[in-house]
Amino acid sequence: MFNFIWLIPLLPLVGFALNVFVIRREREAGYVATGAVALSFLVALATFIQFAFSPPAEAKPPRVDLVLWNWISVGEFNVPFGLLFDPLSGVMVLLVTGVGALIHLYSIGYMHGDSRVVRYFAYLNLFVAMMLFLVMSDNMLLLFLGWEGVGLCSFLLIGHWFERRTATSAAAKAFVVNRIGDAAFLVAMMAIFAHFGTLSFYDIELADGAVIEGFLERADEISGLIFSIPGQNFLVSTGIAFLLLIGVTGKSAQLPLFVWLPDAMAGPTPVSALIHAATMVTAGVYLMARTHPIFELSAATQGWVTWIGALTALIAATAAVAQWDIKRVLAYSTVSQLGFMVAAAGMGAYVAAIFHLLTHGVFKALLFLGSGSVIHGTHDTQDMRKMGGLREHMPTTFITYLVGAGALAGIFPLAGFWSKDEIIAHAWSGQNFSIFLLLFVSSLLTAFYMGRQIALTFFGQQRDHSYHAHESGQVMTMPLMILAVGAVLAGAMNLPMLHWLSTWLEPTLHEHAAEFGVTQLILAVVTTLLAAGSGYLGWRYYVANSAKIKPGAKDPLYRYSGDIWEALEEAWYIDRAYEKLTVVPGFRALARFMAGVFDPQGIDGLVRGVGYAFSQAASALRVFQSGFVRTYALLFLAGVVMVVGYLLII
Amino acid sequence: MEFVIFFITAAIALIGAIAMLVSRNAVHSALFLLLNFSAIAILFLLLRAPFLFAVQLIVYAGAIMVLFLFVVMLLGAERAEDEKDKVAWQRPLAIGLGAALLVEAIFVGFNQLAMEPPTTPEVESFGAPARIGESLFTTYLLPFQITGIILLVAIIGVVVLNQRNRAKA
Amino acid sequence: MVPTSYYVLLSAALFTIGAMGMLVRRNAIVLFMSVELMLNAANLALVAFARQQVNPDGQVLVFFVITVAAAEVAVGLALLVAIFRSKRTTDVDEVSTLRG
Amino acid sequence: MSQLGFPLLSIIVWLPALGALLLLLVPRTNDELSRRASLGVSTLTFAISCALPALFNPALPEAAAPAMQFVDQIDWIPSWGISYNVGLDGVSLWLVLLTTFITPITVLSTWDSVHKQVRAFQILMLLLETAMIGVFVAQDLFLFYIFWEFTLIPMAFMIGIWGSENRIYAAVKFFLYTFAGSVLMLVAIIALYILHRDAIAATTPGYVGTFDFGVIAEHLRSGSFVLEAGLAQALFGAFFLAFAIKTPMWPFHTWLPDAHVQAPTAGSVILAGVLLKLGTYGMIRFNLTLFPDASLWAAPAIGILAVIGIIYGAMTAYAQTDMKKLVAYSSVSHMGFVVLGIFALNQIGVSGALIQMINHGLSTGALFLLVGVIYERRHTREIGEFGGLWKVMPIYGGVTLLVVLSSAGLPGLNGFIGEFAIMQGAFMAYETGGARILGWPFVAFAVLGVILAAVYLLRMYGGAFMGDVGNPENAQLSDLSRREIVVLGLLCVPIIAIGLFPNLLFAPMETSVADVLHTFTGVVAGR
Amino acid sequence: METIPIPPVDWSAITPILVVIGWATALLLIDVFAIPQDRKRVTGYLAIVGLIVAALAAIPLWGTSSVTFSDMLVLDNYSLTLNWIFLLVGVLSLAMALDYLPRQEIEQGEFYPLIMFAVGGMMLLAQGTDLIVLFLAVELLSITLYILAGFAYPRLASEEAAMKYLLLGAFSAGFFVYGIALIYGATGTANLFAIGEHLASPAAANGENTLLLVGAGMVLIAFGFKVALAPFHMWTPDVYEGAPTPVTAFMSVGVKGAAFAAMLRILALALPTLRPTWVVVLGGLAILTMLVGNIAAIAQTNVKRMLAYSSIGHAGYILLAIMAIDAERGVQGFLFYMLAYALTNLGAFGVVIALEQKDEAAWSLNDFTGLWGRQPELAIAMAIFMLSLAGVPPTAGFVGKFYVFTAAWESGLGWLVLVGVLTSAVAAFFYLRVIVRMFMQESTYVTEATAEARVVGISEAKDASPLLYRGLASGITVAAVGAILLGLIPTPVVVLVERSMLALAP
Repeated sequence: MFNFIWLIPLLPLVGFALNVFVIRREREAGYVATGAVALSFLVALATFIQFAFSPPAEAKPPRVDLVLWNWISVGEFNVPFGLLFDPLSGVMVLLVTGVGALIHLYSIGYMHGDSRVVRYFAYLNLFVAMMLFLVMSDNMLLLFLGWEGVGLCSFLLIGHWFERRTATSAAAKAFVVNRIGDAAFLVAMMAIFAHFGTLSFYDIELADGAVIEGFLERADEISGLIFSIPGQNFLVSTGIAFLLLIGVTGKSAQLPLFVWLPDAMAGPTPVSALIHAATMVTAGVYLMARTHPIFELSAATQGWVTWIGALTALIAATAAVAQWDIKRVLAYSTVSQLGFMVAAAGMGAYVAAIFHLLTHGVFKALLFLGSGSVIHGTHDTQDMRKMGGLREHMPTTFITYLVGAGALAGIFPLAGFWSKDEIIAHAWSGQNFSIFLLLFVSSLLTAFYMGRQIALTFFGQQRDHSYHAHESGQVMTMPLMILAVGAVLAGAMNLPMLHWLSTWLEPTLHEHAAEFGVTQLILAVVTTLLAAGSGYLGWRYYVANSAKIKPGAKDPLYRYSGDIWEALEEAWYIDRAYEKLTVVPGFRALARFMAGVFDPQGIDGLVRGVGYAFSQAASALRVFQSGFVRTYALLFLAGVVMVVGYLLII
Repeated sequence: MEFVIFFITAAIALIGAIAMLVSRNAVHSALFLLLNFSAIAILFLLLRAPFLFAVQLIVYAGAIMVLFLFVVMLLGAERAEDEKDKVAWQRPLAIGLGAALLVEAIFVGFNQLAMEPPTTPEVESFGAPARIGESLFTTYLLPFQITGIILLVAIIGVVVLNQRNRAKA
Repeated sequence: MVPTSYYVLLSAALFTIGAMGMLVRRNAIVLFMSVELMLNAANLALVAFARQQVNPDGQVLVFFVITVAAAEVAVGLALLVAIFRSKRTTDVDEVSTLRG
Repeated sequence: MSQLGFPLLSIIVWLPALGALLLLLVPRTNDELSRRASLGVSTLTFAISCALPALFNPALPEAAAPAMQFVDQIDWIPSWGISYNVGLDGVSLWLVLLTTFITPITVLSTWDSVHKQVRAFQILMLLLETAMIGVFVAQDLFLFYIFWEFTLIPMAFMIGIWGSENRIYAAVKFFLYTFAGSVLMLVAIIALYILHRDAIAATTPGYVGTFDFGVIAEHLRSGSFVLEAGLAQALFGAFFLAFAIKTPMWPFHTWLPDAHVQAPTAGSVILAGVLLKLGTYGMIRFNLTLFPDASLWAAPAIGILAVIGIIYGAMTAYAQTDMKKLVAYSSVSHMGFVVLGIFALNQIGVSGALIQMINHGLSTGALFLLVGVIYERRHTREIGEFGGLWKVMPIYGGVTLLVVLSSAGLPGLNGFIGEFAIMQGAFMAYETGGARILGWPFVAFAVLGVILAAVYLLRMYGGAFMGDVGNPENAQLSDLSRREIVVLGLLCVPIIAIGLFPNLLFAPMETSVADVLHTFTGVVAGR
Repeated sequence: METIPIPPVDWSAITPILVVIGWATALLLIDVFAIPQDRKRVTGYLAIVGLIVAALAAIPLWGTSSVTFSDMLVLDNYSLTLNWIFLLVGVLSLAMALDYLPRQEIEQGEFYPLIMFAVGGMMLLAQGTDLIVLFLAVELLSITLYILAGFAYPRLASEEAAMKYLLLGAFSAGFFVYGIALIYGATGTANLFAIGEHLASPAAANGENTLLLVGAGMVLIAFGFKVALAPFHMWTPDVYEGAPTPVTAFMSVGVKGAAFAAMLRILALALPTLRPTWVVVLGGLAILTMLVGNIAAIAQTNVKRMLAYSSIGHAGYILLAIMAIDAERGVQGFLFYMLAYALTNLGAFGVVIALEQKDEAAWSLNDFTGLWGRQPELAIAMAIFMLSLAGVPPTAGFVGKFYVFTAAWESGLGWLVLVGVLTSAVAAFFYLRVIVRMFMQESTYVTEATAEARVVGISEAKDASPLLYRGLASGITVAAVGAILLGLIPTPVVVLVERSMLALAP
């Protein structure tokens, strides 16, 4: 089976090609796309099972490396187009193809009747392929191909309904903000190559016996190396890791680059589920896990990672509390959860991060799909103030949504409880109290805003009657149910004491399962109780105040918080600040100045000035050419006087 | 004695030249030039060039100056420079340049004075017409021939320029 | 005997005066006269040098110069007459349509 | 070394010119026939030139340096040591192919973009092809200069006759600016010739000198011809100025937007596709090969200019409202990358620069074609006039997207390979002793260009192709015609292929680039 | 009475000159007595034949070298090559005049012999090795040209041109003679060989040379006037504009070439030891000339005047070659450049002639507008000439510049080369402007002409495309083909000029 891992990304790619060049009808497009991803999932599953039960003997620790062809080879720069299947990419591949297949299926129903549905499926397939390249790459460069490729697909899918200006600008914003991160990633890659002479993660034996060395296993070589910016010395490892961190903040929507993700909700909801919740945005976490040897060399960067994660978690959670748009709540929630993962990675708890990544992938996809179902059922209503009481019309959606919300809030024994608790436990045991506090508060807020959302959406009375709410079709509810089951069971992956996931990932992440003692137990109980309480509070409060909520109205809590609420709604004005204050207007003004004034008047002005000077000189010379022969004789004589004068002087 | 003649003749030549320069009337100019030419002819004699003395008087003073006078009279152009100069800066600049040229010329002259050999042998006959004539037909045969062609061309030129005028006018 | 340089000085002065005439006078005929003066000055120098070197070549040169001067004057005056017929002037400043 | 026994390279060079002569036989008014004849000739040239990579020997023994292949040499002015001398190595191989590839595509595009005096246009196009190939293969400085200058004439005519309103200003500016730039090169060529001749003649009396720069380079390397440092720097500067203007490097770039905006589509494509590469090719071929020490000396300063160009071009492109102008300024930015790569003075950087030259030719050429497509339909190129084109013209939108992404350097497409290799090269541009030539600060700024490329290209794409179809004039636009699909499709194939299999291009150039760089031994392991 | 023994003369040395002058003299008579008034064209044909015969007569002389007429005249390959160039110039000018004169209704039979006399003068300049011969040759050439310049009666401009040329020419002749006088005073001779010997003697090397320096300076100035070096160039634009166009064409290349040829000989034979001195003087003049000529041309909208200024600029470039005579390529460069320049400039004036109508100057840039649409062949030819003048490869002008600049660099005139290339870049502007007008602007020719016609009351608009006569057409074709061939295959001419050695001793 191992020799067929290239099928995993190829199948969706074929689906993409078919959808672009061959297929013209909606129905076929959906089936082909879903089929391609499902097949890919089956291959991945088969590979995974084989890997689990008869790991390849030759490599130690076990991994499968398949070099498809020699991609770039210039002088000593040698990068193969190679795929890697190891424990870490294995679980990622399963998540991507599994959740991906369900979302494809769901999309068949959700996108029915859309004018460009074939293109939609093509993009979706392309996305899966790119995501698979990202997680299956055996080197930084191919990873970067996937990294940018998913960004492109994100752009395409957010902009799927490009007739809407918001969609277009959100798409562009997503791409550009991601690009900022990607640029840092690029530089990081160059630094890695400059120092290790390779971009491959692990040693690769090529067909002809040559070996391309990997850099992760000899990351220590750069420990202690210094580079300097005038006046300041830095560790090279800090530089590289920090650049990677910037890349992560872009892709995984962390401070300060998270601003694109809420806007990205302009895309179709299944896209939000797949790309902006389950898979693409977690790529940053995957990257950090994959390159953890580099991060571990730099304590400074790890501190930054932790703080960025924790702060993002809190800020996004507070923002989520104040949203009216059902998808924006989930979007900020995603940012917040990603913050948890990043913080975990920063603390060195890579397994916990991956664990949370996986469970979050499942339950957040569920939530998004559920919200999609709601939107679908309410005829494209997204404002929760216009909803209410939907549980009666959409029972399946309601129940699955409830499961998802519970999982997100970290309610025992749903998936989110296990994974999130592990992160918080890490923060606690790492003696890092402020981080712990940030994460803890965030997790309480999570429960609160989910309670609020459920109350607003499903409870109370329907507040707007312009639509007739109805349950979605089977093709949409089926994935919901499957995911709900997943959201219940996914926690079993890494139950305390069993640590299946830890064990599985140990060869890659070199991290032993965390202790699970009394402290952790108490902590878990306390967290879940508080979370449940917080969730109940949210639910209770908004159910109680449901009468005050009308389309366009302010939140009942506004009374107490005042303008701070607005700040929350705007996510602390960070996005607004970019737009209005410095970065964007400054850039625009500078660009306009350069294009409108400096270039034509300044640089080109000099160029034309030369021409002008010559024409002026020419006109001046015409004055002497007066037409009077005596003047000519005069100049003649002047020449004579000068020449003779010179000859006399020497 | 020779010095006296020289200085007197030189003075006459200079006066003639300057008078030609400043005369408003072209006829006067021509006459002053005639005076100058005659003075130079005398200087030629002083310089042991009797042949040139004759040529100077016959060709220059006789033929060319008469031609000038004739044209001046014919065209009635003796008073052509009454109104103001069109180019204001022409005259001052010209005077300045003239002065500069004069300074340079005098510099050259004094330079020559310093270089001059103290005595020059007196040979009476080197400028005799016979010697000149012989030179023209031997050493200077080629220039002599070219001169002929030049004169031919000049004749054609005068004819072309005027015959045509008559034909078309 | 008068030193050659005296003659040279005189010829230089005459030459300068001739050149000045070219610059300050406007009557074309006078301009021609100025040129003749310049040529004469040169002739004087030539003869003086011939005397200094006791060599008749200088005098032969003068002969050629006189001839050329005559030819030039002939053509020049013919041209002048032609111009006078259409322009009715011998002022060279009037003949200045070509310029710029 | 003409391993074939017949002058393959000369045939490729002169076939288009011959075709131009043949075109004179076509009746002046028969537009269709002259287009077809021109297409036929240029396609034939391309077909023949395909034999070059097939017969090219990628790894010659190191002794034969600089190793040219397919050499044809005939004495031209023997007493000057001038000969008709053409040859090919890994540096020029792909550039020749790029030229022969772009030309038929451009000719194909003239069906839609050139409507008057078609025959004359085709003649100029073919003459231009000969000149451009000539520049890439000339091995004699004199011959090189002739081809180099001759490229100006057809191009200036193309801009001046077939351009838009302000075409004359643009044509004159293009001609004068580049002409003025290259006259100093002429002086440098003369000086080099004389210095070299005198140096060799000191040991070999009666030596007449040579304009064969292969020989000069060899003597420079062997030490039998030594250039004094200051002199070498002056000569370097004279060559470099000519190339920098042609490239164009900031701040010599201002002719480019004018020329591009005014030129007809086909002209812009050739200009961006091939003509700009003459400059960067010259830098590699002459500045690096002949003046290694001066190159090392000037590299940081040039690197700074290149980086300024990258950012400046990108920012200025961002503020444009005319799509063609935007693409033109993007060229400034992209060519900045190329120069940066060249003056990294290491294998990766220079190879990357070469690839980037090809890539820029393909993608920017395609972009100009794409702008031309919409211009032919709407006679405007203002972004604000459009919106939602993707909806009205889906194929057009899709192709444009691909090309835009290639230009923005998306990995998997060609643009990325070049940019990455260039920056990787710049990052590692250190001398053996550890002294920095370029290093990471240059990359730190250059990488901004990568970000900005996305910004300005998406601004264009978002503005014109996405959004709603606001303007009713755009609602009825027809999608790409079959010919347009062929033209653009042909360009898209290498765009993807190079992105995935760049080694096809890298492999043949490896030995030659190493040969150019053998005096510079940059270190790999950085600091 | 004793007979004067005529010294032995090597008549073969002046065979070409004799043919030209003799033929011209005979033609004068034939023209008057045998050619009817309405068939004067026949005289022109005969004149062309005469020049060709002279060229053929020169062929057997190639390789021989002789000095005769008391060392006053020399025959060497250098002068032979120049003679051929002058004869070519004469033939092409005559071919162009054949159309021009009748069209302008100024045809007179004397025109053609006069051109031949001028060619004879030019050849004498190339061969003369005595200052007095050179002076007389210059005067022969000049007087002929005074007449020719004033040939276009009753156009006042023509007479004004002749007048200005004559006055200033006589003025410069004054300096020439005075210069000869001073040189004679310093050395006792006017012979170039003798002067050179005198200067090479140790006595001269130590002593002061003021007299000689000033004299040489004045002689060079007189030649500088003929070749139009700034600031002695002022007559050029006016005279070139006013003179009949074929005469202008002839002057622009013939006089320049001949005067430069003589200048080169003076510098090489008489003054090589003073090179450090005159390099400074001529270098300064060269810089000034290149700047003035090329910059002033920018402001011109009159093509004839523009070409006049351009010819001034080119004088600067040729001067570079002249100054480089100590390098082996100086003489060669001069000869090559002269040939390239002659072909190109004659061709350019030929195109101007082709556009010129009776009584109407077609010298404005506007008259060239849209020529490509009206007369494409003419436009292409003009484009070739303009590019060649600008020195753009692959034209004769480029190879010429390359030759000259190489020579100049070899003899250490690097800075002048720098000025040269930079000014040639400036010059490209105004040459290009003609091309722009012809190719890139639509023709508004007819409408403009009708508007003009209305203003001046002429009933019919001028013919939009004047007929191209055979003589003119062949002249332009020869020039255009030559300008291209010389650019692509310069080798034969390079070989020719490489063998065109200067005879340095009697």
